[in-house]
Amino acid sequence: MNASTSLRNGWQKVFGAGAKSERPPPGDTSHGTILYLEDISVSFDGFKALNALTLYIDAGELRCIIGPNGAGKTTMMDVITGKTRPDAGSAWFGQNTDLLTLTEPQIAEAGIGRKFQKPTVFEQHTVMENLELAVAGNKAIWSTLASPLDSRQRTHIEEVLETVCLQDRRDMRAGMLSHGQKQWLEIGMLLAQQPQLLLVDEPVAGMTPQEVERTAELLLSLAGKHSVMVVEHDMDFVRSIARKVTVLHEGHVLAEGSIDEVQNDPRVVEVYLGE
Amino acid sequence: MHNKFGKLRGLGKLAVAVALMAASAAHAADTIKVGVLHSLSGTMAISETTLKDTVLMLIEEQNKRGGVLGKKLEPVVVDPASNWPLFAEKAEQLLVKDKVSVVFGCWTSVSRKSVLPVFEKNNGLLFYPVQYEGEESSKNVFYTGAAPNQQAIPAVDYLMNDVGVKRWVLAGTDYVYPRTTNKILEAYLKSKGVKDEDIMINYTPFGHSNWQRIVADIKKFGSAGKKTGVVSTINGDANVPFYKELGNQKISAEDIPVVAFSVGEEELSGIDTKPLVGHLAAWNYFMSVDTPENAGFIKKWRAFIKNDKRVTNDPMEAHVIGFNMWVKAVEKANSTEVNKVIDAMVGIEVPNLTGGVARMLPNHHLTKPVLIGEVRADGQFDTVWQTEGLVPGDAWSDFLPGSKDIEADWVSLKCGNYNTKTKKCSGQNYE
Amino acid sequence: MQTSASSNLWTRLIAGERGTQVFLALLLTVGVAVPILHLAFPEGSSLHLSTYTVTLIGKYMTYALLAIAVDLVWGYCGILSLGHAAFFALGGYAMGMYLMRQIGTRGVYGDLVLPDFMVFLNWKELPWFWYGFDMFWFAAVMVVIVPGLLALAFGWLAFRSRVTGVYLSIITQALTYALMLAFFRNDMGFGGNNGLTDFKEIVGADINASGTRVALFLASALALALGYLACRYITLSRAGRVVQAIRDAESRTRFIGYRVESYKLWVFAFSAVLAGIAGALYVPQVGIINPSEFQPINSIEVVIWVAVGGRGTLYGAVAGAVLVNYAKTYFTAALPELWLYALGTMFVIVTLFLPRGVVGLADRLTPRQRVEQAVTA
Amino acid sequence: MKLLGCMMSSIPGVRPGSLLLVLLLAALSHCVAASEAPSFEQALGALATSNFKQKERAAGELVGVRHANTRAVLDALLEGNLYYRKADKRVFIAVTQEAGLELRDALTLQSAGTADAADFSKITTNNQLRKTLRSALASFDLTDPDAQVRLGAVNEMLRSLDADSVSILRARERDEKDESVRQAIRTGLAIADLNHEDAARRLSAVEQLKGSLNPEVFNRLTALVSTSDDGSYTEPDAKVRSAARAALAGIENSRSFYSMLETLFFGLSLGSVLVLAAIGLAITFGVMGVINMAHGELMMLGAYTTYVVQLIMPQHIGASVLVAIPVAFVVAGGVGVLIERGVVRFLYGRPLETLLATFGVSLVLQQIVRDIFTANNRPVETPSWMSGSLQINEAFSITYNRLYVVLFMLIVFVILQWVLKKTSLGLKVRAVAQNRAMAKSMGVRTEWVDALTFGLGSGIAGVAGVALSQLTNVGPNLGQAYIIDSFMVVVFGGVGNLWGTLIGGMSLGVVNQFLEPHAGAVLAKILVLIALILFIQRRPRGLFPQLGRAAEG
Repeated sequence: MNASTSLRNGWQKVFGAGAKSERPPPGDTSHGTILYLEDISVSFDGFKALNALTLYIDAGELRCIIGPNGAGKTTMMDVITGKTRPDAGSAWFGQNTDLLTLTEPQIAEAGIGRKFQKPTVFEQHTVMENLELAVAGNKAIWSTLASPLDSRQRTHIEEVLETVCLQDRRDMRAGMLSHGQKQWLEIGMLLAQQPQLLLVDEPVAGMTPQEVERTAELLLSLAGKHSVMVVEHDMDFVRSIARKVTVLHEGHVLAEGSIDEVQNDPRVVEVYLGE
Repeated sequence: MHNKFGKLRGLGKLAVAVALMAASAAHAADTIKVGVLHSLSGTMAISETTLKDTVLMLIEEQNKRGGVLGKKLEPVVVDPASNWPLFAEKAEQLLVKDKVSVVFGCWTSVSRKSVLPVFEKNNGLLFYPVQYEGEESSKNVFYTGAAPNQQAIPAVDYLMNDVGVKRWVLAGTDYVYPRTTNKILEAYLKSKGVKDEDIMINYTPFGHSNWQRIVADIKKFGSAGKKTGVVSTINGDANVPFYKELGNQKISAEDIPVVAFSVGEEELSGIDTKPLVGHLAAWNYFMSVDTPENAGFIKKWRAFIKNDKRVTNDPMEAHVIGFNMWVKAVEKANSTEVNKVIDAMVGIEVPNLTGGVARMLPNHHLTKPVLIGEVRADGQFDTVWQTEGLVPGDAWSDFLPGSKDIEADWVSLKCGNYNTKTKKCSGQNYE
Repeated sequence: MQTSASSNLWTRLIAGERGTQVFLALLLTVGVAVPILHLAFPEGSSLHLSTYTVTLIGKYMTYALLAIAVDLVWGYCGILSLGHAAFFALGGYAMGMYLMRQIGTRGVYGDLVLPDFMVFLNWKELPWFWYGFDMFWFAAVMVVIVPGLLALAFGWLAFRSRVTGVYLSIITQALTYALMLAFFRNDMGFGGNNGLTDFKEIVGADINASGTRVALFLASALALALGYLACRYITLSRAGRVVQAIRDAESRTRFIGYRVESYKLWVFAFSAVLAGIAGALYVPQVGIINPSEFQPINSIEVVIWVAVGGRGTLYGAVAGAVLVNYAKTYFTAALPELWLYALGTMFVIVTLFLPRGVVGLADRLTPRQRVEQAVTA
Repeated sequence: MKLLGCMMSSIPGVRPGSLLLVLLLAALSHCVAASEAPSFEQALGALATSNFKQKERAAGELVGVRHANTRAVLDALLEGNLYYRKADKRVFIAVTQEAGLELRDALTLQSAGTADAADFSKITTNNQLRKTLRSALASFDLTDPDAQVRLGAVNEMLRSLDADSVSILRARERDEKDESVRQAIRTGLAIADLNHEDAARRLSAVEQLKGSLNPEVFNRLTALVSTSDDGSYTEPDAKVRSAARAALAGIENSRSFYSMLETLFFGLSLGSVLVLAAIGLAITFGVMGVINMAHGELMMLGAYTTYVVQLIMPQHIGASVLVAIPVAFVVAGGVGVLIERGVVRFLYGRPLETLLATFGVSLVLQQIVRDIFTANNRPVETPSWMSGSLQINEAFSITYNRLYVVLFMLIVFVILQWVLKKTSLGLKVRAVAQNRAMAKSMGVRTEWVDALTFGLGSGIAGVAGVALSQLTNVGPNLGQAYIIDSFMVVVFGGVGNLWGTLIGGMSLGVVNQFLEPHAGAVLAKILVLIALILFIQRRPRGLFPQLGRAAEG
């Protein structure tokens, strides 16, 4: 990229000029695969967080990613959402969107939503406002400044509220919600964005068994319409939702398959149970 | 219940305040109010607090003598906090709210410029006690400090004639006083046949502390085989590191003397004087001058301030002269009304502390003796040179192209900036 | 509650918040009462307000506008700008340059074009950047454009490369410090340390006349009201919610698809423009603008006004500005040596114990249904 | 010769230059006072005046009469110990004592008891008179047995060299045995030879001077190759001119080399000040994430500590600065711990709040200092071992105070690195900085470590204040002048990285000093600030960013 185009891009990024024309197209899944990660490597301070990681997610799939601490799960999500740039490798969303050239908001607009490990909702805003912030639509400054939401967006928010069971909490400040409710609100925000691919990091950490059960139902109901990638430690939970499981270890894929296959893989056993 | 009490108490306070105000108003009728407009906090407090105390001492003394026109003087002290817009605000407060008859105040030029429109608009009376760049003469202001021709030009004459300086460094802090003074000096030196390459001009910011480069340049400039002198209009805090650097780079006063216009006894009392010894300062007053008036003043000052180590300096003398002149003028006019006092002021004479008589000129400046002193290790000055007689202050410099045709005369011309070429008095027509 | 979205804009701006109502009512009262007390009652009457008081209140209003500007970027967007006094001063300088040109031949040297300080420093002609300032409309445009453009340029560089938090605060300090040094230089052509002063008239009226003072006072009150309502509108809009979301969780906001940089940039620039307007109204009332307005400490002080009043509420910022400045006026007159102790302790106490300022304290002492929560636009 | 000297000494109003000649002639030729010349007593009496011209003349006459007491009187005059009694204008050498003046009669050098100072007037000197006196006293030293003294005397004479003094030097050259003194005399003679009417002599003088960095040599050579107003050369001989040009080119080369070295040193010394000011901040800000706006005031406390230490030990100024270093560390460090315990500890993880609260603290500290020491600057003396400069050659010298500051900064830096890298405190500090909760669970008393870390950073600020007291004003505003610069250095170098601070500070200093000759002091500073702002926007984490996950987010 030469200097003048980089300058122009920077200008557009900031001023939002041409934001519409520049908005990346949604992932083209005509080949049945929504996410391609190929040979991704990331290193911090000489430590290889990701080591030639290759991973594909199919459209409509619900995929669980497991792996011990430091296996590179969060870093992988950072790469997909544009927070961290890999040293090597390629990352494509569908066949037509090169994730490595996009910024975080562009990736979000392209249709990848992310739920963080620690629930990060906007605590000072109400539940309703959180969803309004997230809802799909024109997110350029002039539009948010001048026009309220349209009726289609409102209807969508109502649907999401229902999905995550927060209808009667709509005017409560998000900071006042219980831990589980925050997790759901965050998932709700993901849904409001209407993404093609959801990245969900440890959705049930700190939840009561009932909440876990409902979260599992929720995620299962999402699969098919969306592609979902769940990172989780809780093996019971993984068992309850997983169709296909990928095991990460030291920055690359150690094993992949159904939950039973993976659990019986000697390499996985070794990694989890120690030498 | 609680609330009601609160309200009652508030009302009570209000009543007391009103009563107090009424009382002070009644009291005010018997006194003449004297405003003191000097910064008591902020960067200028160092210099200006002393002047506030000087005025308070003068007022106390005058009251012991029975006041003025049979009335006691009542000081009104405000703190403009070294903040220039605040100077204007406080000046307006003094003139409009407190209705003072006269104000003694300001130090920096910018503070004077800030209050000038206020004094002109409200027809107040200001005595300004500090040496300044000139280029001003207001009907409402009396300038009791030195104009450039009462400090800078005699100092250069001394260096040129008595020390034999041929090469000149004009070093100053980058603000209006050094800029103007150096412009005047540059023109003056050129009129005396000094060539461009023998003049080096340098400006530094306020509080400059890294003088290595500039002192090294001065040293190089001074090694060209001709006697070199430095005329310093460096301000306040920047002086100590400057002189230290001179000392460390082994530039002695014997080789390259520095004559300063902003280094006085008060400033020297706060620094290690070793590197300054032998360097020069030009003022209209030195504490070390041995006259009975001065000895008496120092004694009174030390008694008033309750510190027998306190020093006196040039702006203090300016306030003494200004104050005494105002008292005389009020007595002459038999009124404190500003217009009458202004008319009475011109021609008033009071003795200087260093001998001779200060006379108020029609341009609202004074006649002054000019003294050159060398810094001693104890922070005092040895007078090494003195003008023969008194030098009349010149509001408009003859050495600046913009102002050489301008004249100030509040008696015959009734104008502070009469242009002798165009025969016009611009701007300051207040009638 | 969604019905309120379609309801009248004015009710939306005003009805939602008790503090706003109180503020606007007070402003209206003061705006009407002060000119009446000044003009209708003769001097000497106990009800008469002197020009001095009118100007003083007008000055407080410009401070309040500046405080709102800082509150918008800091309280709402989380950008702690320690350089807002620079925008204030730039607006002031633009106005000051206009006022200088208006002096014309009434300067002491009687030069039609050159301001006095240029004449005695031997400037031969007017520097190019002084052109146009003899026209009020041009100066008025510059009051908006100069701070706005500087904020855009600075913000574009800073936000694009994600300079945030403390780093941003420090470089905003460096910005105002560099500007201060630059304006102190006489070679810059802005009058150096003395700055611009001795103004004579503004749009044809004598700047010292009491009628002009009242007009300036009214202009300040109007600017404060409009600035307040504009900020209120922004904070209530969806964009305002995005801005607050950025304050609370910047990268989260980015992940749901907002161009955080451009939001920050526009808020920053708008706030700089408000500060510039405040500066432009400040200068003709105090009669001088000089480089010490750029002092880094001034910017920090504005932040303190906002912190004391209560950041994140616009009326809190106003209350803080008035409160601290009144305290300053009082203390510097009555107990000058105590002023710094008072100010310093105030900083510490407010940051440690009153994170939401006196407004927050007042709220806590008088528990009340938080009205604004009920209203969601 | 004799006659000339004695005659001239009686000519009124002789110029200082020729007065020197008179003095020297007198010294060398044992001129006996002619009958019309004044006696020692008369000359001494003539000193009792306030007129400097008359004093100069009287001093010349004193030398002329060559009285045994001349030297003692002139020394006293130079030292400011010469007085006259107002009543009878009798001259005394006097020392100020508690009881008054302790007198010695200048005529006889006999003790004359003590007397009230009010009855006496000091015989003051001015710069010209002192310079003349020093030259005159140098003439006494030209025959001193100590070669060092003779060298000093020759150099003193070279300060004001004129045609007449040259002949005296030439006479001395024959008797001079010491090589370095002879060398100094020869340089002087060669400079004089540049004006010789014989072209060959001029040529050889040019040859002899070609490596010299003496500024006088440069001036004279420049004069040789310059043209006068009508376009003709001042030097008629082309050979001499070309030799002079070659010599000048060589001198200019080495002069510009040394001036570059000088600028580099200026830059390094400015950089050292910046590093000293910033390095404490690098700890509190870089390691703890606290924006300590009171950092500058802690430096101010260090500087005031130096002042107080000097008040306590006025007899040992030389040692006082060294004593002040640990004391300042303890004082500023103690105040730092108080600030940490009282304010900062409630605000961890909220850097912007620490900024505001510590700014409040800084205002309070300033006012406290104002109330204790007044708003005036306080005089901190520079010990003699820190004054003056190290003369490398005639074109390049290094001032001692700056040199010591550079060394001092390096020592502080090394000690700090050692503390952080090798001691258990350092280990704990780093552990807490990286993962507070983990460190706590491993039994590190994090509160204690926080307080000590903050105290360490503050103590270093105090130590920096000691250095600053030797360079600039000690006043309540001292801290404010450095706070922005310090933050810029830390941010520029990379937060949390002491090496970054070191290299950042040094490079800022050097860049500033290389810009200053071209742009001027103010513009140089503005340019550096703008460059810094732009740099931080290109590399928000500074020169040496902390790497890894910890730095993210």
